[in-house]
Parts: sequence; C-alpha cells; structure tokens
Amino acid sequence: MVPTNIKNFDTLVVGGGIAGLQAALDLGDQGYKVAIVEKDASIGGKMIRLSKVFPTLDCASCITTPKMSAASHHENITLFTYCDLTSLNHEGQGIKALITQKPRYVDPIKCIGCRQCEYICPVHVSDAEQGDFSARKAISIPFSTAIPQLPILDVEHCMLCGQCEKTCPTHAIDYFQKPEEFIIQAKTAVITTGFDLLPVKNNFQYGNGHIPNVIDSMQMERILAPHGPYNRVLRPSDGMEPDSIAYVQCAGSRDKSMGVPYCSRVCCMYAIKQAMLLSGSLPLADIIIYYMDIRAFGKGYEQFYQNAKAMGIEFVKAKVARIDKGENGSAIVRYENQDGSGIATADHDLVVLSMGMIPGWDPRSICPVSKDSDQFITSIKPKISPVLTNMAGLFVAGVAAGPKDIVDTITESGSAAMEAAKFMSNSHMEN
Amino acid sequence: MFNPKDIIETLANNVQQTASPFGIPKFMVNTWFKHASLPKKGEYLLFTGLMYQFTPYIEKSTQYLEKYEGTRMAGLLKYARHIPSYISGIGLAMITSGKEKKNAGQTLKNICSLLKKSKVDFAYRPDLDNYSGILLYDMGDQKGFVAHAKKVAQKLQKAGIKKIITVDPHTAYALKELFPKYTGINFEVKSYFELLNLKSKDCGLEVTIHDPCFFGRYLKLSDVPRKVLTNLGISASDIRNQGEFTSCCGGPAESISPSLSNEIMEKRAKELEEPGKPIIAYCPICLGNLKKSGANVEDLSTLLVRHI
Amino acid sequence: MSLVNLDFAEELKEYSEDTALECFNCGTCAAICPLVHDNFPRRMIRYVQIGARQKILENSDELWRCLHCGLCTHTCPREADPGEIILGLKRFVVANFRRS
Amino acid sequence: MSENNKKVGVYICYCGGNISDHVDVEEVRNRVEKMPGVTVARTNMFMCSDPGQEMIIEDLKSDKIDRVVVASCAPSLHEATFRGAIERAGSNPFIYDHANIREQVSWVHHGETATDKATLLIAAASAKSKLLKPLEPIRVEAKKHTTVIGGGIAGIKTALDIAQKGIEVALIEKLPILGGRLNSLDRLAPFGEKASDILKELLDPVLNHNAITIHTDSKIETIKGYVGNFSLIVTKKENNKDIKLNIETGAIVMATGSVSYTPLNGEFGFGQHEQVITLQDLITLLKENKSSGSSLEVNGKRIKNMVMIHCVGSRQIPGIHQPKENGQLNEYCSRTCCAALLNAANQIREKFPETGIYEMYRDIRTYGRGQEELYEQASKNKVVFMRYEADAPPVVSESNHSEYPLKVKITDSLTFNEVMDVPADLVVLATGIEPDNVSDIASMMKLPIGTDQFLLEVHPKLRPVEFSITGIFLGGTCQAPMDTGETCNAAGAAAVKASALLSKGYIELDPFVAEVNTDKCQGHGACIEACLKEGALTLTEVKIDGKIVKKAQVTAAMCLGCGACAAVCPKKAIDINGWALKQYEDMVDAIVSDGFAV
Amino acid sequence: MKNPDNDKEKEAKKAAMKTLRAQRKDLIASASSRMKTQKKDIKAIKEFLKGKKATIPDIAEGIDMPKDETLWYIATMKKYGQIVEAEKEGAFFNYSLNEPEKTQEKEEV
Amino acid sequence: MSPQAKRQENKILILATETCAYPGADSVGQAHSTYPANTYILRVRAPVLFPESFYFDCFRKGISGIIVMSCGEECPYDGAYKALAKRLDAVYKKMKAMEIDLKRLRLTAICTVCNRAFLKEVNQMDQLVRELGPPQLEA
Repeated sequence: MVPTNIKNFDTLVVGGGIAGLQAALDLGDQGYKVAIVEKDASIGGKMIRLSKVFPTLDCASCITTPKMSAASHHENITLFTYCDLTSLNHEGQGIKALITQKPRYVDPIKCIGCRQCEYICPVHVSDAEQGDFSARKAISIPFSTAIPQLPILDVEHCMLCGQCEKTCPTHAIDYFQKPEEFIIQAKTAVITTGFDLLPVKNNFQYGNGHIPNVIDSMQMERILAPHGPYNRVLRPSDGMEPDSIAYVQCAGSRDKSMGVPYCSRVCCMYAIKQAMLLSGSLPLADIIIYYMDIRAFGKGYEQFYQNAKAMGIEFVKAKVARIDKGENGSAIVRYENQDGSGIATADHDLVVLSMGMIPGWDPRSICPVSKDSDQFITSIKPKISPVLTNMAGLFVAGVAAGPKDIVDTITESGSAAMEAAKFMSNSHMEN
Repeated sequence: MFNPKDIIETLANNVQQTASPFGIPKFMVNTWFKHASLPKKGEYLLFTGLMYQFTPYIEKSTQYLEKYEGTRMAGLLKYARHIPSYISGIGLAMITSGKEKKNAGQTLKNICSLLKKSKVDFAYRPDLDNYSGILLYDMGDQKGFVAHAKKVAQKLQKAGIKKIITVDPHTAYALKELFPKYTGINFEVKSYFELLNLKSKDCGLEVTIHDPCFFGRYLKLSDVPRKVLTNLGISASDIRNQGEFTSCCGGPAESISPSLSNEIMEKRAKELEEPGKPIIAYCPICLGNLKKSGANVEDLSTLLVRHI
Repeated sequence: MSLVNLDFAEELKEYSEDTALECFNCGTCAAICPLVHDNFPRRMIRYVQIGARQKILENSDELWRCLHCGLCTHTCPREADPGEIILGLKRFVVANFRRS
Repeated sequence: MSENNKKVGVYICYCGGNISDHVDVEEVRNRVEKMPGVTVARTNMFMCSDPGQEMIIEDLKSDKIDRVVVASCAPSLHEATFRGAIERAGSNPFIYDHANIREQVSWVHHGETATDKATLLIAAASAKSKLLKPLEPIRVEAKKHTTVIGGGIAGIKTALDIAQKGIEVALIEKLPILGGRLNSLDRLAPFGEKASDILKELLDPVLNHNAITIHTDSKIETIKGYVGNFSLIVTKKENNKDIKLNIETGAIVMATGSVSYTPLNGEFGFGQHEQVITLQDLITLLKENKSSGSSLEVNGKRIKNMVMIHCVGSRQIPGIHQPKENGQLNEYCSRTCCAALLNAANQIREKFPETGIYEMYRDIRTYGRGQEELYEQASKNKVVFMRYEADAPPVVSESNHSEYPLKVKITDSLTFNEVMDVPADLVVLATGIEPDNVSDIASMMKLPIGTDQFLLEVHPKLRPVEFSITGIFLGGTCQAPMDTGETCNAAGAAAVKASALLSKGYIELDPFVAEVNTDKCQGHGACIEACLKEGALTLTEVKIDGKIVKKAQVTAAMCLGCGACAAVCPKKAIDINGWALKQYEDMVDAIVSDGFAV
Repeated sequence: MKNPDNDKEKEAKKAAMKTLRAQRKDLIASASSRMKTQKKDIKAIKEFLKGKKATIPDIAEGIDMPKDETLWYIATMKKYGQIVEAEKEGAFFNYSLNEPEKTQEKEEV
Repeated sequence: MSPQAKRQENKILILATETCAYPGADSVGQAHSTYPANTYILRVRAPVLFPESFYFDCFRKGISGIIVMSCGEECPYDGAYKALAKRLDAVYKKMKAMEIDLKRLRLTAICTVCNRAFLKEVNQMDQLVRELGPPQLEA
C-alpha cells in the first residue's frame, strides 16, 4: 500500500548525527526547509555518546547538545526520529523517500518526558547505550541528553504488565501503536548515515568478545563519560579499578584478514585521547598503546600525541596478534617485540580494542547511490567536491563518505549543505 | 634441533630410491588392504597416500631422534643417508611394533566401511596408491617433490583415474592444490568425510575436535566433519582455536626438532582437554602426536564406526 | 653495519612468490606463530625485503622449524603470504646448499 | 521605565506529579499570589500543553499581565514554547522569564524545603521579569557581497560557491595568476587526477561568472568595519601601475593558503649535495618528465636507486630538531606528504622499473580514502620501507661507491634497529606545509594565529570555518594542512556560512547586547577598556545643551553581550539587554528576602 | 455512575490487550521470568548490603553471583538511586544502600 | 504546612553559565541526585558581568557562599574567562582585607554533564557555610 501522507521539504537529511545536524543547520540557516530522518530514538549520533573529544578535550556533550537543540528548535528543521528509510529514489526533479515511523508505543504529543514510566517499569534490560555495563528499563528515554525526550517501549522485553500505562500522568502509553508510513518529497537529499564499529564478536584474534575485560573503544567512551555506567573507570568483570590498560590499534582496520583494508582514521587519536583521560582519572595506571603507525595528522593532533608521550603513556610499535584470557580477569596480549628480542606477552587489567569503522548504512535495495569497494558511498569528485555522489541532487557527508573525525565531518557537512543549496538555487533559476 | 640439510637429504634420497620418505619399501608399509576385500573398480579411487600407514614409523623414528636431539649424535645424522639405520629404511621397519602398524591399518579399514555404509562407489588399487611427496614440498625440496609428484600423478592419469578419495589432510592438500599447480594434472579430489552419509539416533555425546591445519585452514573443510557428527547426534564443543584458526599439533616439527614439537603439542593438548570431552583428530600425524601427550584422542573414523 | 642488497629480490624470484615487500612489518606473523620463539618469521621476511642474503643463509636452520601451519598467512593483514615466503626461502636455501 | 507598575503573571506547572509530588504547588501559588507586582498566579497540570499555553495567551490578551513567569521544567526544554505562546498573543517574547522548579527543585529536593525553594526561585524570576523589556532582534543591513582573500583552490572554490548562490564576490590574489599551489602539482594523490584538470574545472566557471570580480596582483592595504559592512582598500597592479580599489563587502573569507617548507642548509644534505631535492622538486621533475626508457633521469643521469625521507620540516620536536632562524619549529604533521610521496613513488616505480626506491619514514599516515591502497600499491611496486625514530634521523653523506654518489645511513627499527647504509643517486625530502605569512592582514583584522602559525578558528568543532569576529571566515591550508579535497570541503563550509549570513540582505543579531543609558553615562571610558571586542564600544562626542560631552556608544553588530562593560561602569550607565546586572541584584534580593519583602 | 459507552470501550480494550498478550506470549514469558530473576537478585543484593557496605567481589561471593553480573546490578541500582558508592578499599570501591529518607530525617532532627 | 516558610540560613548563590554549568545542574536533576536545598542557581550568560561590588553586596545581603560556575576555557566569549579570573582575584584581595573567609567564593568550571563535579562543589560549599554561618557584614 502506498502511503498517502506526503510531506514536502527542500532537503531530506538522512541521519541525525553530527554530520546530519550540521548539514541541516547550514541549510536551515539559508532558509531551506529541512527534514532530518534518524533511525535511532534520539538525534546526536555517535558524537553524543562520546566522553570528550580530541584534540581540545572538551566534553562531547557540551559540543553536541547545542547543535542538537539548535536543530530541534530551528524553524526550518523538522526531526523525524526513530524512523526507517525504506526507499530513496529520484522522482521528477527531486527525490522521494518512503519512511516508516517505528512505534515507540508512546504518544509523542501527550508525553511530557517525565520518566515516571521508566521508574515504575519492573524489567531491567542491558543498556547498549552504556556499553551493556548497566541496565535501563523496558520503557525508557534512551539517554539523559536525548532529543526528543521521549521514551521507547522495548517490546522485546515488555511484560505488558500495564504499570507504565497506569502511572503515566498524560495517558501517553499506547501499547497498540503501529508503524506508520509516510513519504517525504524533497528537492535534494544529504546522506549522513555515519558508521558502526566493526563488531568484536567476529574477531577471532581478539577473542570474539568472549574474553573478560576486553572491550571496544565505544564501550570505553561510555566508561569515561561523566554520565557513564560506573561514573568512574572500573573494569567490567569485577569492578576493579584497573592498573594496567592497553589499547590495541588497527583492531579491524588496515587488516584484510579482518575484512577492513582501509584506515579508520580516528582510532589513533581517540586511543590517545582515552589514554590521556585515563591517566587523568587513574594517575598511577600504566597505559600502553600498541600501534602500527600513529596517524595524528589533523590540526593540533601531532602535538596532542607528543603530549601523551610526555605524560608517560607508552607507545609500542607492534600489531597485537592475539589476546588470551589471563588469570584473575586479566587479558594477555601477544605481540612481536620489534627490537629483535622476540615475542612478548603482556598482562593487562583492561584491554581496549580500537575497532575499525564500517558504514552505518547500506544503500542496497533502498537507494541507487553507488558504494565504493570500501562499502562507503562513492564520491564522484573527491577533489573538487567530495560530497557529490553519482545521483544528482543527492549529497553525502561525514563518515557515510568514508571514515573521518568530527572536525572533518563538520566541515564536510557544511560543504554538502553548500552543494545542496547550489543545486536548489541553480534548478530554481532554470525554472 | 637437527641440521635441516641432513634431514632433507635423507628424505629426498629415500623418496628417490624407494618412493617413501622413510626408505621403507611400499610392500612392507602398505598391507592393510590384504584382508579387506575391496573392489578394484569404482567411481572413486581411494588414495591413502600412505600417510596413515607411515605413522607408526614416524613415531618410532621420532623416539630415536628425541634421544639424540641436542647431543653429539645429532651431528652424525648427516651420515644417515649413507647408512640406512635407526631412522630410515628397513631398520626402522624392524623396530616398529606390529601392533602400531595394525592400528594404522584398522583406521583405513574403518574408513572403507564408512564409505560403504554411505554407499560410495569406490575402488582401491594398491599399485596406484603412493606417497604424495608432500614432506619434500614442506621441506623445500621443490625439485624432488615435483619429480616425485609427476610420477605419482602420471601413473594415476594413465590408469584413467578422474575422481579420488583421500583420507588425510596432507595427501588431500597435495592432490587438491599442489598437483594441479606443479604437475599440471587435475583430479576431482574429495576427503572421505565429504562423501559420508550417515544417520543415527542422538547419542548425546560431546567431543572436542582438533582440526588439522590443512583441513581447517588451507582447505577450509572443518565444517564437514562437524555436520557428519551432528547427523549422528554427536556435538562438538566450541574451543577458541578451531576451524580456520586451529592450532598446529606440533607434528610437522617432529623430524627437525622433537623437543619443539613436544612443546607445541603439549600446549595444544591442554587447549583440547579444557572442555573435558574426548578428543577427535582426523589426521594421522595429529593423532599420533596428540596421543604422545597422553590425551584421550582417537581418529574421527574410529568414533564414526562405533556409532553407526 | 651492512649495506642493503638491491638485487636479492630478483635472485629469489625463482624460488618464491614475490610478496615479501607487501609485508608492512606489523609483526602479526611472528606473534601468532605457534613457535613463539624469536622474531620468526618476520625476521626472515624483513631480511628478504632489504636483501640480507647472507643473514638468511646464516640463519637458515630457523626456516625448518616452520610447521607450515599457515596461521601467519591466514592472519596477515596485508595478505603478504608469509607462509609461502618461508617455503620459498627453504627452496632457495636447499638449492643453495645443493649448489655448493 | 518603572519596574513597579509591571503586571506579572506567574504560571506554575504540576508536571503531572513530577513537580507536585515534591513541591506543594498550590501552597506556592498562594505565596506567589501575595508577592508585589504579581497580578495573576495560576497552576496547571501541564503548562506546556495547549490549555496551559492558552491561559497565558488569554491573560496577555485581556491585559491582566504584561510580564510572564512560568515555573516548570528546565528552560532548555520549554522556554522556546512559552516565548512562542507569548508571540501568538501578540506580545513581545522577551517579556518572559523561566523558573526551573523541576530539574533544580523537585527532582533534587523533597518536602518543605522543595516548596520553599520553588517559591524563592519564582520570586526571583518575577523580580527579574519586572525589569525585562520588549526587545527586537538587531538588524544590520548587509551588503550582498563577499571578499575572498587568496586565489588558490580554496579561494576559487569559495568564490564560486558563493557566487552561485547569487552573492557577489571579489576574489583577491597577490600573484598575477590564480590557482595557487595547484599550479605546481602534477598527479594528485591518491587517485591520480591531473592538478591542471582539477584547476581548470573550477577556474573556467570562476572566470566566466558575472558575480565574481577577480583582482590578481593585488594587495590588501586596510580592512575596516564590521559584519555586513566591511570596507577594504586594495592596491592592484595593472599595466605596471598601482591602482587603489575600494571594496565594500558584507563578509570576508580568508583563503590565503600555504607554502612548501624549505629545508635548512645541511638538513639531510640539502644544499650540500645536488642530488638532494625536495618533494616539490621531484613533482616538477615528474611533471616535466623528459626521461625515456626504464629509469628516471635527472639532469641526464639515470637514477638507479633513490631514497625518500619523510617528515622533513614536519613533526619537529623541541630539543631534537633545529628551529628556523625565527625560532619556529613545525611541530605539526603536514598531513599530505605521506600520500604525495607514495604517489610519486608509485608513478616512478610503474613508469621506471629500473629505478629503485627506499622510503624512510616515522609513521606512514595514509589516513584518507584510497590512501592506504596507495601505500599498499607502493609495497606491491617493491618500494622498500625503512623506519627511523625522530631522535635518530637518517644521515645523508657522500659515498665512495662508484655508481652511487650518496649513501643514506639509517638505524632501521624494522630491521631490529640495525644500522644500514642505503646507496642512492637521488634523495628526495618530503617537505611539509607552512602557512603563507599573512600577519599583516591578520593584524589588520585582529585575527588570531595559533602557535603553529596557522590561522586559528573559533572552535574546531562548533565553528570550524569562523573567526570570533562575526562575518569573517576561513578555509583551506591557511588554517591547517589539507589536501585538495579537504580544502574544497573547507571552502564549501566557509561559503555556506557566508551565504547564510548574507542571503537576506540584512543580518539579524541577538538583541542581548549592551545598551548605554546616556543620561547616566559620564564618558569615563572604563567600559571601553573592559570591552573584549575591539570596536564594539566607543567614546563619541555629542553635544548636550550646547556642551560637547563624551558618551559611550555601542555598535550593536559587534557587541558580544558578555557584560564585561556593565561590571566596570562607576555610574551603572551600561547594562546588557535581557541579562541586566540590575536584574540579578533584584533576584538576589528576592532570594535573601525569603520571598516576602519584594 | 456507569457510562455504558465507557464500559464498552473498556471491554474492547481488554479484549485487544488479551489478543496482544497472546501474540507476544513468548516475549512476555521470557520478560517475566527475567524480571523475576532480577527481582530476586536485587533483593539478595539489598539484603546483603543491609547495614553494611561491601565491594563487588564481597557482594558476589556473599550472594553467589558472578562478579560481572554483580557489577551490572550495582551500576544499575546506582543509576536508579538505590545504591551509593562508598570509599575505596584496595583496588575496589565499596557500595552501600541509599536511604535518603532516613538520612534526611536525621539531618532535620 | 505553615503559610509562612521558615527563614533559611546559609544561602548559597550559584552563578551558572547558560551554555555549560546551568545545563550541568539540570543534568544533576535528571539523575535525581540530591544536594542541599539552600542553593540558588542563577542562569548567566557570562559571569564577567558581575562587578566586584556585586559579590560584597551579596555577602552583605546575607548570602553565605557564592559559587561561580563558568565554562572555564571553553567560554564562548573570547577573553571573558581571563577577565573574570582577574576580577575574582581582586575580589579575593578585598575579601582578605575585610576578613571574609576566602572559601565563601569559589570559581569553578562545570560542563553540561559534570554531575560529579557539580555535587562536589555544592556539598563542599554547604559544608563550609554550615561551619561558618552567614557572613557578618554591615549592611
């Protein structure tokens, strides 16, 4: 059935992370009407989930929330969160997207974000937003800084006990909510679908996620975040304050055997950043970064790296070949000592895998835009305008067009907004 | 560690002279089929490559090598090729126990009955069943390997053989990958367990499988025996180093450094023993080597035969 | 101090797949190798890269410790095929001592 | 303006129990009702709901109130909602203040203390609201014109983007031709496009665009003004004569680019051996390649083996590297040289298989799309890599080898720290990027320059292409090392900001700026000294009753609204609209009075 | 007073809920059993911590629960205000029950 | 409940920047972490607005402690933080002269999610003003 609910905008931004928000703001500020479609329950993307950001070490939330709230209050920007993009195609001069609003089982108009439902809900569910280190409820607002402040009822874990419904002061709970389809028609679209980390569970060398206290870098971001699961740095197996922490670089980047031949570009810097934050909160801990090449190429990055060295963070040039479970919750990393002294093993209380970035979205069977061999969206003019795709009127920015850091993402989003604006004013002039 | 040069030359010499790396004539090694009454014609040719048959001799020679490793005697090995004695030839055959030789034969008989049970149409022709030469390849004697492999392959080709069943990973790898590459002769090669079609009641048994490097990693066949076991209601416990990421049993180092081989074998045995289940190997070298560690290990075919 | 040998790669081609220079010296092969002794096999691969012919011959015994288990090749991030390089070096050394 | 005749309406939210479970909302209402100036005090289950908002609208429309205070959740959530409601009632949205009695009261305190604190916060808000006045956004007329300084790829791209949005652009380049450093490049890493093709693709439309005026051979003399209304004086060489141009412009984009690092004399043998050249030299060689056959030829000599050294003039470390004469050390990574060097190496190895290459690096930084592949391709092309530590760099010296004039000694950490000699007949230094010296322009506009000598943006993430001075932007390698694609992105980002700023012909700025009470101002000038933004505050002479007196004057378009001025005025003659010091003093009074004496 | 329309609506909703429950039978069952375990586990932790503070290994041992799971519960209970962190002991932190009403009363007395 | 609230002693005034510390305080509220109720948080754009006299007026009016919660180095107003720090230095000097305990005034940076730091600052100041009582200054 073709939905009859059609909404018209100038630009559709797919993905409400920092790239999408910036592109939307730069378009909205020029007077274009923008729709942001976000698959998650909140905008903010990966950035809002980070602790602090390199190389300035300012708190990620402090940088992201202003952009989130600017977008959510912007007169020209409309947010569609918790929505799936079913198709995105050319139609006429513009594009047409089929969107499905996933049910929250909460009426967004009635809900006032009071979280009474969350407090009363008796079912605890492992909270992926907190690296699975603590629990949320079966109905909950995804995280404290989420926009919109609307809870999601997790059907997978709901007992239908009715307590949230009884408690809700505005009768906003609706167990019968159904997915709703609608169409967005726009003149242009910007793809800002970001990334996921390569899952550890497919990685044999590093234990497929089965070795205690071997975590991925996103989990470490949560541990370091001021509103993280423990509010301090503890290792997940037993709550011990770790004394020796290792970073395994290129864990699924620059590694064909792991399926990711390209450099993920941010891991060196975030590992150094996390190491610095760790040495701030655990001044006595030993922190080691095992690396192949330190790629501190951005503005102020090399200086950041040298500062980390000066702070006593140890850098060992070796790719960790394997991690094994050690005694008392430790993890043993195995690597080659490149000074010629042979193979070394080292016990660490906590090991962080700097997992590579893979695309957060696959256009296959949704949108005819091309992907490169790296699976990210193809940029047809990587020099003159890296945001151009092979679909006219469809632009790409941020990690959707290949791994990049926040600085480069924000700049590229501005560039995509510029191209989209030009595209619209040019076609306008033709008309 | 022994001088590789000596070992290589001994092996090369043996293969050249007797078509067997240990210098033992084939008629002495390959005797298992004599009372097995196997068809001479069939869709497939069973090609054992003599690896199972060699195992007892390998074990025996290793025992001797172990004694001498790191001693002055090790240096004398270089004369071995002139004096076939402890570690090669008939001398070795003499000191290897009959029981071991019989066990090796039994495995092959088991495999035959499994194939029969699975209604595989196969033949066995001792005249065509030869050593593949793989050890020469592994050792870097490329010339020796190619010369030997050509002989073996041409013989099979002349006999009109198209489809081959192998029983061990080394021979399987040689025939599947190396023969086409270095002799230019192609066969359709299957490992015996790829052809098995067995069904039985769930016996609730769990085993730990040790995948040989060639099956697990090079040929990526480790799923196959697991499926065969599943059909018999036997489950395989999950260990870290398995399938494509299996760990070597240490066997290949036997002739160069038995002590190194033992070290690796002990480590592997420990990993395999962790789930506390019976261990299943499906390579004669792995089987022999893991047995040395004292682990509770048997050949896949032995287990299968018991459950059909 | 040694001088790099610019021509060794050419000599080795006869015996080996020519992938040694595809290795970027991450050390995975050495650390994953079940032998876990010394820097094998990367040491050998590095010697090939810089053309340290003599060092390879001097340390050639090491090559035969290789179990040919293939784990290094399987986990090599660059798919430089370290296992094949070692096998090739064995061939080179065998040919060399047979010549001598 | 009297604060005593204001009619304050206070609206207190139950938040469906979120507030009322801990705060006795009706009791608060009772107390608030008695507060002086409060004409209406109401409660609602959900103030943010339509009925809640309707209450405010009705009270405003019926003139019962002229100031609004809502006590509810955090202002970040609903301040905008209630301002919107006030606008719908036809009133000015700035007559509103917010008391945060959920996040900062009912969710953190319980019982009577919560009720008391809520009362006081409302008392403070209503005290403040009495001093609020209707405000209008400050509207500054803006010229629909942008000046782009620098005619390299960044400037060209920015100019083109802005012009295509219908805004006029003046593109100023100090050299006689446009194109900047791209003019001297050949094939670009990692995909091998020809630099000249890239340049042409952008230059053609620039040259033909009606809205773009190009000034080559031009130098900026002065820059004055503020956002929307800058004026520049430019000297342009035309037919060997200097012409003075006056450019009135709404926004300025700095795209002044970079130069290639020149090695010091003796640095890796540079200047001492003719066979030691820079990467830029090599690129020029390749571009003008005259070699035939299977070896690269330099000055007619076949190159059999070349050594390439990474990180020359980049990633310098104090105490290890020798600073330049001016004391400057380039501690940053130049970002582009790894890929550029590998790109050159691949071209040579693919075209001239007889020319061997050894690359000596610290870290290979092929971070971008297609770059790791470039590195891998170099490996496949049999480039030999060697790695050195910063404190033990390779040493280039003469060699007594018959075929190779040079040797490069390296302690190679990939070969277990063995020391090795690599024979070479050519040594290429991967020289990094340095910003072009624009200190004169920067000081004219008071633009910040970082310790790395590059121009410094406001914030790398929040405002990466902006300066703190509204209306001035930056893009490209004047900001940091970037490759061509990254430069074009930065240019696009700068262009989008300029376009958004100028598209309407006027600029609306926050009304929260300083305002001078000219009756009180006695021209002390303390505020001008305290002001953080040069030009925002000036002392001007005005004639009052026939006498010339000095009075402070605010240029609203430049004022940040921080209040630094208000703090220092001895006469309290200057304050910030909407956030006045006096308001805070009254709020404190309300708080200390426990809510009853105000 | 009874409103027949209202009643009808209620009945209809009841029936709809019944259908929904039937549809989600398996999910509900697993969620319920998880909830019951969690309730028991949380109760055990609370019992154990009554009147004392303890570290994760102590609690884990005391109530015979894996340490990682214990930490998961403690982190969660801390988030929902039932647990507070106390001082460090060796490499571990102590945790105790949060009894705000009591402490507040004490303060007010 | 009595219609007339009890007079509260030892009030703490918190000047919290609208971009950092004020949302930071909201974040504490979202976490339902309780802290002493004698705290009054005023939302400010930049604390550089307050002259030296403001602080003394507050003390005179009976405020027992003041915490300036700024954005620190992340201050959106270029140069304002430096000016603020300088201003407070001058205030401290005068406080010393007037024998006002310097701990009654505190400058700190609080970010939007710095719950722990916020609570620490507030509790420390509360502890302090409980010990010291209201400042005894002439009105």
